[in-house]
Amino acid sequence: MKTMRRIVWISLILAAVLFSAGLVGAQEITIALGSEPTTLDPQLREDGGERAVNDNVYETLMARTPDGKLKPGLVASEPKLVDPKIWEVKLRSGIKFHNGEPFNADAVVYSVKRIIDKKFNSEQISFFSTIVDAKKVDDLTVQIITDGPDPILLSRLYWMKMVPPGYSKDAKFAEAPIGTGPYKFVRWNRGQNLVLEANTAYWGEVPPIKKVTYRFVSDAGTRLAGLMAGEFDVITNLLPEFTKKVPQAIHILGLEHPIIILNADAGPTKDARVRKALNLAVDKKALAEGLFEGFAQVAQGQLLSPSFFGFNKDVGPYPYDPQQAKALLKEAGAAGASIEIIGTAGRWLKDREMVEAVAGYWEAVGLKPKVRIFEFNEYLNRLFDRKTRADAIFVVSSNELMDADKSFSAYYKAGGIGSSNTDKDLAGLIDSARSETDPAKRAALYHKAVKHTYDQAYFVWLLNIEDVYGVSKRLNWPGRVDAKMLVSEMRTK
Amino acid sequence: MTVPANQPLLEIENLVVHFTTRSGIVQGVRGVNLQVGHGETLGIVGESGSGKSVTVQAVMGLITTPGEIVSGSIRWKGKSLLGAGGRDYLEKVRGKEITMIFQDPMTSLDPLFTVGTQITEVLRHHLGMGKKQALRRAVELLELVDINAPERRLQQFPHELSGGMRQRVMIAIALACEPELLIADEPTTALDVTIQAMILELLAELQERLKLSVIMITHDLGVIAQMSHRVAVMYAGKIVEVGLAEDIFERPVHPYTQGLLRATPRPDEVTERMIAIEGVPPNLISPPPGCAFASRCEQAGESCGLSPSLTVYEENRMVSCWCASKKQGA
Amino acid sequence: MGRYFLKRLWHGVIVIFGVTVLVFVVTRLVGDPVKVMLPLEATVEQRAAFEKELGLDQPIAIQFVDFMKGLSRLDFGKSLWQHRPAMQIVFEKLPLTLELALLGIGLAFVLAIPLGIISALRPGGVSDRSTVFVSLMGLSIPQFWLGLLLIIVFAVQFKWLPTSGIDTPAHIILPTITMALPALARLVMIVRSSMIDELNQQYVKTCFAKGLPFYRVVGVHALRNAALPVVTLTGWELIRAVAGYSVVVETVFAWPGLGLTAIQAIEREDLILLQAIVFTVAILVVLINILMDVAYKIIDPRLKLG
Amino acid sequence: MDAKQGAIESGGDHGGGRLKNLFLELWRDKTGFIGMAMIAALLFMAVAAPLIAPHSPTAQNLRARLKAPVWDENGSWNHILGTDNLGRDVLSRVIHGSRVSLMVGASVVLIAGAFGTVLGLLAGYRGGRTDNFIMRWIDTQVAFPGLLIALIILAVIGPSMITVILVLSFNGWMVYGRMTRGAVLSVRQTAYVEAAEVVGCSGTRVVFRHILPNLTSPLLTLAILEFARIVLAEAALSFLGMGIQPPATSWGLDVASGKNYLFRAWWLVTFPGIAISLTVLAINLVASWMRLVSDPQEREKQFARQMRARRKRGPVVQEASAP
Repeated sequence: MKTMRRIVWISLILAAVLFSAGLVGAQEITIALGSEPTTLDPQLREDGGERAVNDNVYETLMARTPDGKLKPGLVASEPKLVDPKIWEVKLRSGIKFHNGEPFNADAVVYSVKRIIDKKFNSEQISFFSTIVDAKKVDDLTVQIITDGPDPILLSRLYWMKMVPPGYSKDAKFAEAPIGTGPYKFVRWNRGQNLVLEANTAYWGEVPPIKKVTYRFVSDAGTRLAGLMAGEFDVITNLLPEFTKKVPQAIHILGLEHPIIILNADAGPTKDARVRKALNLAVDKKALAEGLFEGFAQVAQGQLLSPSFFGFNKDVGPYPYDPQQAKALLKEAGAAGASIEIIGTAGRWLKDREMVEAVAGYWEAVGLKPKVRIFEFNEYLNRLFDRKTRADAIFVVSSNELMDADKSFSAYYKAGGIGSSNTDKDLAGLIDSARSETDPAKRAALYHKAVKHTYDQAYFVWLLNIEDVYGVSKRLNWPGRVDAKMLVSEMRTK
Repeated sequence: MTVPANQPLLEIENLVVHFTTRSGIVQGVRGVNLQVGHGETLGIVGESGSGKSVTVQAVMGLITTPGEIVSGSIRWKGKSLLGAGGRDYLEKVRGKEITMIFQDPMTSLDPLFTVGTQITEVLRHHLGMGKKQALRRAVELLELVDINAPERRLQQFPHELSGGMRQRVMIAIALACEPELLIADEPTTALDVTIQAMILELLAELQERLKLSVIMITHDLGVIAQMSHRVAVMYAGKIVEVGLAEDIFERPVHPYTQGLLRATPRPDEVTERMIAIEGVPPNLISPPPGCAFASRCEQAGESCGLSPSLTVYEENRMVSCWCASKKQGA
Repeated sequence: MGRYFLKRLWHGVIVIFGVTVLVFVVTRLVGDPVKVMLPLEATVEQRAAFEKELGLDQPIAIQFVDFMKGLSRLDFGKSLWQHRPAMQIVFEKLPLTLELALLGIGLAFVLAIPLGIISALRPGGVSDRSTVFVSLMGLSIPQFWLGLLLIIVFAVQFKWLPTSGIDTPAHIILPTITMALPALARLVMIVRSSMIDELNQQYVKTCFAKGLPFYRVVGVHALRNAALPVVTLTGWELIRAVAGYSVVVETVFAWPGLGLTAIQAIEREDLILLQAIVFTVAILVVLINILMDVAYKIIDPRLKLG
Repeated sequence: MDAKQGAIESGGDHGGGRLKNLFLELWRDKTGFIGMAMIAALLFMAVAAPLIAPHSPTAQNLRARLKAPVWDENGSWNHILGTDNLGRDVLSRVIHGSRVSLMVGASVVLIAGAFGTVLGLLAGYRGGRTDNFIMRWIDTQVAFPGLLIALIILAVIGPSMITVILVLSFNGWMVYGRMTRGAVLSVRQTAYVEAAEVVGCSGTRVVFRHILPNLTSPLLTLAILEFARIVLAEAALSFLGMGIQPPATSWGLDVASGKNYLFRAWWLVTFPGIAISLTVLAINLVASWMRLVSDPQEREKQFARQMRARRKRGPVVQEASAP
């Protein structure tokens, strides 16, 4: 009889333990990031680690659906253009910051002024360079003034996080963030972990996951080991090779576009036929299937993904046609030409391998590629060097604003920070598109620019890489196009 | 353990020691028989390479690869020092009842420990003395070996002392536990003449005062004459003649001993040119059959083809030579 | 002895000052932090404005003066990358690196002595050959491979130990082993080679003749004579572990130490943080060197300290 | 061993006999022989790489990517040791990689070793201000971040094998310096050094004729340890884009680029790693043999131990108590 009682007791305790662990476990998740945030001030740094955390603590005026479409965030309705340079924003009412400060016009004006202030020296300034001022109309209405017509102002508002006017002046602001978002900051043991908990007083739907702990593990292998050992629920930047080893691999087309900028003004790549040949020589499908194990898609002959504004459906990738490439090279008298291609190592996912693979393909069509892998600082010198442009420069462009203007003005437009052509009418197209407020006309301009660049083959378009996350069995999360990890969209099974 | 008066302190019988070398097995010691009595100084003399050092190192268990003791027995106070049982016995007596001093004082002391430590560690290990008591004893020992300002010396390191003084420290260490046998392996060879004389005088005086048995290894007949009661002459790994010191010097019997004496300048006799022994000691990798000295011996006859053994020639005299025993016989 | 210490400390100050100034000059010549900090697409004007704000556009001389003023107050200014006082970051990270270095190299030292001696007692014997073979393998294995192997076996397969991070004391076990093994392999080889030399010396024979026990002759007399090169290599391993060569271990085990931070500071051209790190590391290196010289003196009294 | 043989042996070396003698010596000491044979094989592999490598190290085939070695179920004889992340043949890359790794390893050990040893000797022997200056120089350089030096040299010369050799030598000589200085200090006091000076040997003669020879064993050991570290250090630099440029490759580079594939393709890291270990092992065997040849006492002891081990099966021989 006594043994029976003991067995019952033990099973009871066991059940309780399991149940509570399950309960607590179900509501708590751990996310392993590749790098630790340097600061938690949402407007100061261009830092992936900080964004991963603050995307849950702070909110923006505009937001996007998981598949990338713009939708109202903290605004009651989509801002309207009342004047070519003035946008009127109507705010939702009844929203408070975590410390109780009200979210109103004053908060928005303060947030806008704070980030564009030269003294503040924000590294995100390049996202908001067109905004000059913000004015309060009434408690729930704000006018944002730009230096000229700015068709992508809405995308910019999707990137600008709203900060509490009062508390943001406090020295602790960079260490303990206060926003309006679905998750509140709990604590940050530097080098160890960072904990957020669900904001029960959230204006929207209170998220099911009660507590999220962020861990910082820079080594891909160690992140994977942590997931396999059950210590993590989500790991970022999962290498394509590891996808077979993880319980779930979530992959979604991301913002990253590896591309090779060709020098259109000098050297063997001056001739458009050579540039075309360089595109035809590369088997992009093999790169996607082989190097990225299928977790990448062939770029569509333009520096845009289908979900970006300005994407031209009619332009497809250059086919893989080594014979035609050889013919074009012979025709251009550049059969055995030596082409210098500059790349990096360890900066972007498989950067070195892509450069070596492309060089291999060029060699296969008879060219003599000279691969120069540089340490990142040395590489940047060459990327930004306006005077002597290398024949070919490998770069990975990521376009957070998901709008053609950002990447086109940097790489397509003559004089852009990384561009290697002096094509006047292409530059004209991009400038006029920037000041065109009518979305349809603006899209048409970008389509023309895309077609023109495709015909001139100013670039070798390679891939559009997918963001791959390793996810534990018990978690359900479809992932987002804009690579944001919104915990509120995560569910535990 | 009291030892009957007539039983020798140390008995070595048919000791054979070989060295495995690249060019073959060197038979360093080819069957040595020796005894050492109480309070007696036995001098062992012979050219270098005759096996005298190897013999005493075998006693102290210092034969390491490439050398090894092939056969024979070594008994201390009747109990064997070889074999499984022998090892523990050796470890008990070594450094306590039998001690040894070496040829080169420069390298025989540990350069990184003070003289004091190197003396007291023996006292504390063997006699379990406390720190202070050991230090006091160490000072006495240094005075015993005529070292001035002993207290200061204890703190000093070997490199701060002269060769002679270091040898005295070695002697102090050797006498620390009042041993019954002190083995001196060419103690003065590395020293210059004046220091040599002082060290020998010190050893002789200590031997007298402490009723100590001493084995004095040297290639210098002068040292032998001055120190030893009995003398054993070694040649090519064997003892060729052993007897009282005066007898050996007056009437050497074995041709090699005669040759040795002829080749040594004698202060008390004026002789013309000294006559060296022709030829070279045999190669011990493949020693010649029979008497090893035959090839260099004027009196060699056909019987020398067989190897002679050490036989009694007369009272207190043994010789390993056919011609000698014939002469005695005739 | 005291005078010697003062002299060494004074030399230490010169070294520390020298290294700090050297790094200042080199980073100002070679580095261009703004280029790395702003996103690729930032325009030239934005970069110029950013540089002006950080005061990096001023002539080097003026920057040097500010730097010197700061140095006197041990204030290197705010890290460009983390926007908080550089020294605060260093003090946060340093104990972790020190802890790992001391434990790792300490473990290696403690194990190397017996292993090296056993090997030296039977050179060419079975135990010697196997120790040498394992040591050579140990020091040719890349550390990240060793680290990941340990994680896979002990953290993923058996789940005895955590994979990475610094939450509990158990977290330090695997990184320490990964830090210790290569150093242990190197130390065993040095202990072995110098013990073999010492065991051939005449004073060892004398010690045996004195009837001293085996462990005292080998473990005290011979070992002390063999200790000099061992101390040198141990000090060198410790300096390397502290001076940022432990990046691999810190990366693989997500151990937020100084090594990883230094490399990131260089990659991000965070000149201010780099200055602070180099300054601290220089102090440690000088201290370890002084300790090593003192250890020399203790081991070998004959050494007249310079 | 007949007497004649014995006589030649002890008769000492003369002219041609020396080489024969050395070879005879080598043949007798099996480990040394194996070591020398391995090094000869490695050098041959490095020199004749294009001839013996089954494929060109840069021939890539993305379709045949990450193929397992031949003994794996889907391995193929075409790529005996499997293929890497770009479908290149691992065996060929290991063979070609030997060139850079051996070159970098050997030259850095020589440069850093020589430079460090000379300065160490100078510091230890001269003592006083020279010693202080050199030791402080060593402290300064150790504290200076190695990567920064790499950046400077990189900025001047650009990425190449020479850059790697310079960077690793510049960062690697200090340990030799310190080790040599330590050893010289203790040897400085010994009798024979003072004797040499008394006899009137010039400073350099004393240092190189008397002090250096018996530093060989710690220095030799150190050189071996450093060789392994250098080959791996070259990897870090090359992987970051400071060292060798494609199409050249090295063992270290393959290990570094194989790092992320550890879970998926273990052979990418393992085979270059094994190549490094074998090289280090070979060098150690030869070095320990060289140490034996240069130290007759040790040589005899080693030989005797081998003979006794072989004779262990024969009559049991009583062994003395000392080691």
